[in-house]
Amino acid sequence: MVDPRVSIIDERMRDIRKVIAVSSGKGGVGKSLIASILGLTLAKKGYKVGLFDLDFTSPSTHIILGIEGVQPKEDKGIIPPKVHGLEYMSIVYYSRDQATPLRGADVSNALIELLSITKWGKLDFLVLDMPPGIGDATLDLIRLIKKAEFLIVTTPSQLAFETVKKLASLLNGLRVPIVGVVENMKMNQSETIRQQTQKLGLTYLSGIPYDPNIEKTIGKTNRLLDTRFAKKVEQIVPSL
Amino acid sequence: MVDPRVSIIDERMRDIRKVIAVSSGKGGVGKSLIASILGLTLAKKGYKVGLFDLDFTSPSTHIILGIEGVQPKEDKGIIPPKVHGLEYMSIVYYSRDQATPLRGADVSNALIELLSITKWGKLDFLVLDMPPGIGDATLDLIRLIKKAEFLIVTTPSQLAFETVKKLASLLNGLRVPIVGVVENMKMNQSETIRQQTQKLGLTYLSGIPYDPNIEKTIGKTNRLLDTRFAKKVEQIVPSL
Amino acid sequence: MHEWALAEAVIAAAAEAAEKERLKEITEVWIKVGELQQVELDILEFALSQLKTDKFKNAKFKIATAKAELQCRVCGHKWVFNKETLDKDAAEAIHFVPEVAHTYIKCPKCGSPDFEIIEGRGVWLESIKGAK
Amino acid sequence: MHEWALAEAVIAAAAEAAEKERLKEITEVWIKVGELQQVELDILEFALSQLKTDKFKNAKFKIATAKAELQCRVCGHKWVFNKETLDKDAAEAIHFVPEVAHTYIKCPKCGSPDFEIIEGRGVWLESIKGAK
Ligand SMILES: Nc1ncnc2c1ncn2[C@@H]1O[C@H](COP(=O)(O)OP(=O)(O)O)[C@@H](O)[C@H]1O
Ligand SMILES: Nc1ncnc2c1ncn2[C@@H]1O[C@H](COP(=O)(O)OP(=O)(O)O)[C@@H](O)[C@H]1O
Ligand SMILES: [Mg+2]
Ligand SMILES: [Mg+2]
Ligand SMILES: [Mg+2]
Ligand SMILES: [Mg+2]
Ligand code: NI
Ligand code: NI
Ligand SMILES: [Zn+2]
Ligand SMILES: [Zn+2]
Repeated sequence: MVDPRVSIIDERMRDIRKVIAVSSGKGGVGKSLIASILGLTLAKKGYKVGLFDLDFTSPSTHIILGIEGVQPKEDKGIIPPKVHGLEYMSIVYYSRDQATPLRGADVSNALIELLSITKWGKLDFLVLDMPPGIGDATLDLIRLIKKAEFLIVTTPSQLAFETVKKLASLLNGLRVPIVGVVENMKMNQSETIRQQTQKLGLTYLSGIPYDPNIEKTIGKTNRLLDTRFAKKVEQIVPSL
Repeated sequence: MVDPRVSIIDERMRDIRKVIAVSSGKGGVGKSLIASILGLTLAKKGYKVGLFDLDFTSPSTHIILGIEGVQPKEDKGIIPPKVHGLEYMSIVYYSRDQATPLRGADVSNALIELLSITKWGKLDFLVLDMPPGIGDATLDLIRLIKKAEFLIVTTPSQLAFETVKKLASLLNGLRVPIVGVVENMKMNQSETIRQQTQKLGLTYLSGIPYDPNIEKTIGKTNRLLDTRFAKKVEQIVPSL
Repeated sequence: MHEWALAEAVIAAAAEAAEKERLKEITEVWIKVGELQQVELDILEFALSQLKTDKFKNAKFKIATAKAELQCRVCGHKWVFNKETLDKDAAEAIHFVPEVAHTYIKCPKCGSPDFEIIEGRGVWLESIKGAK
Repeated sequence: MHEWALAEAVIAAAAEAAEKERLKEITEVWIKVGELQQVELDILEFALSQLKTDKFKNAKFKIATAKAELQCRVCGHKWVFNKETLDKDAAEAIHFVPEVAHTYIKCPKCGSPDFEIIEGRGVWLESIKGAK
């Protein structure tokens, strides 16, 4: 017995120029905020952009982007609605944002299902908001989307950077491209993470300061784009 | 064919008075820091305490506690070494702190293996540092350790509290006891999370301020216990 | 209508299988459809007929359905998925992403959402027949 | 020597199974041990003999071993675990927690750590025989 879904995924990704997986071994480092703002920024620059929230048990990009009351259309597959200039896909369309306890095998199945039925069409960028940890979603992404590139997020904390090292070593071992490392929630001008990143042979893309006011802009895309956070995310674009 | 391991887990937990799972749908909210300091605090008060790091793909309590160069002993099972007064167990003894990509089914298997071979002996408290998300580790814990109680960690952010609501609704539906909610990384005196917690019918245990100096104490248990963070964690103890 | 996307996957997988077995022509394609996903079989069949490439021109598509059997990981209870017990929105959500069953369905015996879909999820390519 | 803990689990599981089947006495216990975990069979057997409760007093323990077969999820390659290719520390770590195989072993064909242990992990209770 063969699972036919994996045979169509290449076809579904065919017209997507770049797939950027925003990831980190660690949770709470700002992956979802960076993925959301990176998506908005690219769209504002005129690119065709998709954003796909792959944190199925704790999705948050719909909250960051204030997305409510939209659903995909069905047309020989499912067509993500365009919201704030992004073709936006999330499991919340189907879980209605209720608790969705999923084991790894379920995460894998849901990911494969959505990859095989979603019709993104032509995109310049598909941004993926990854869950924390190195588990089913990350492994399936590596396995199924050969053109995926990883953008790794860390904070200045040792605790975060340790998991980043592990993720980078996994990706390097498999020759999966790493766009570079973003250091988020910087509290001071320390160069430590920049240096450690370069020592790993990785590109240091941007250092985003801790901004106590970011919380107030959540759910409001115009205000999100007006923050210093967004300016710092914009610095990443030329490296993509 | 029967997996014999699950039949011995009750026996392994028999002499443990309380099992406290420090959890949160969200990553990066301070679960590992709180679990570590809670463990140290209870031990300092004279309780017999175990600490078990269940974040297998991104373990961090060994870094927080500065644990290196110890290994469990083998004696009709494995006996966790006592470090800083804690019987301490982590997958890093076996992964040597290298990248350990695990799918959910592997997480489940490793958890069941360690639960069935680890001999904690008599403990007042076994503190579990949970991974983020609502996945295999959380579901197996609910399934296999009937006496587990959940201590839920959030930050003041909507993004974190949304996932806390989902976790609480899952646990309530299954009548799994929730010790209460800890609000970590408070930047101001806002009462919002306290009110929202109480609206959910849950106990608000403690509000821990954001402390930019905590990073410097990581790896140094004496200094960790000297922080305001630790004072705030101590407030939780009477509710356990 | 996302049955069309699933049909495309079946055709692609059958073509791959034919390639591996070095078949010049495919005469039969056996498909299994699990009831959990509530795939509309007539749409699936129509889509398959429209998506036929040259290799499939004489192919018959044989579709079997499988009941959706769920088993609770906590209490071991087994039961069969019954669409009628769900509201329309939940059933539709499961149609697209069967895993959200863990949001809407609980073990009828113990109330746990921690169950396994042991049979009857998704669309499977069972086997193909053809000529070399 | 953590084989003792595994033996305790086997005895507990066999006793539970006997309870379910309402057996008064257990005469045979069939056990399967996967090679990935490198369980020391003589220690396991000794532990089982020492842990026998009354119900097991005439029980024979029959232990079969299973080769550890791994299959890569990326390229599909299958291979058999060979302890000799690992350094001693890695082999010992896998002895305790077989899942750390994903830290030390890579697919020999494509280098991926994303493989499945399709056979030969852990200790299993295959079946029991007894008298009512
Ligand atoms: N630069 C920053 N300054 C202040 N708060 C931030 C910053 N980046 C992220 N946050 C906050 O940190 C929390 C975690 O961010 P999130 O994007 O959800 O991380 P992840 O997706 O990695 O779990 C959120 O509450 C978010 O608002
Ligand atoms: N109250 C606090 N003040 C400052 N930093 C904190 C505080 N609590 C946690 N941190 C930091 O936040 C990061 C995440 O903490 P951690 O305990 O690893 O969270 P989790 O286990 O939930 O992922 C770490 O870098 C930690 O040092
Ligand atoms: Mg996130
Ligand atoms: Mg942690
Ligand atoms: Mg579907
Ligand atoms: Mg073992
Ligand atoms: Ni449909
Ligand atoms: Ni041993
Ligand atoms: Zn049940
Ligand atoms: Zn391989």
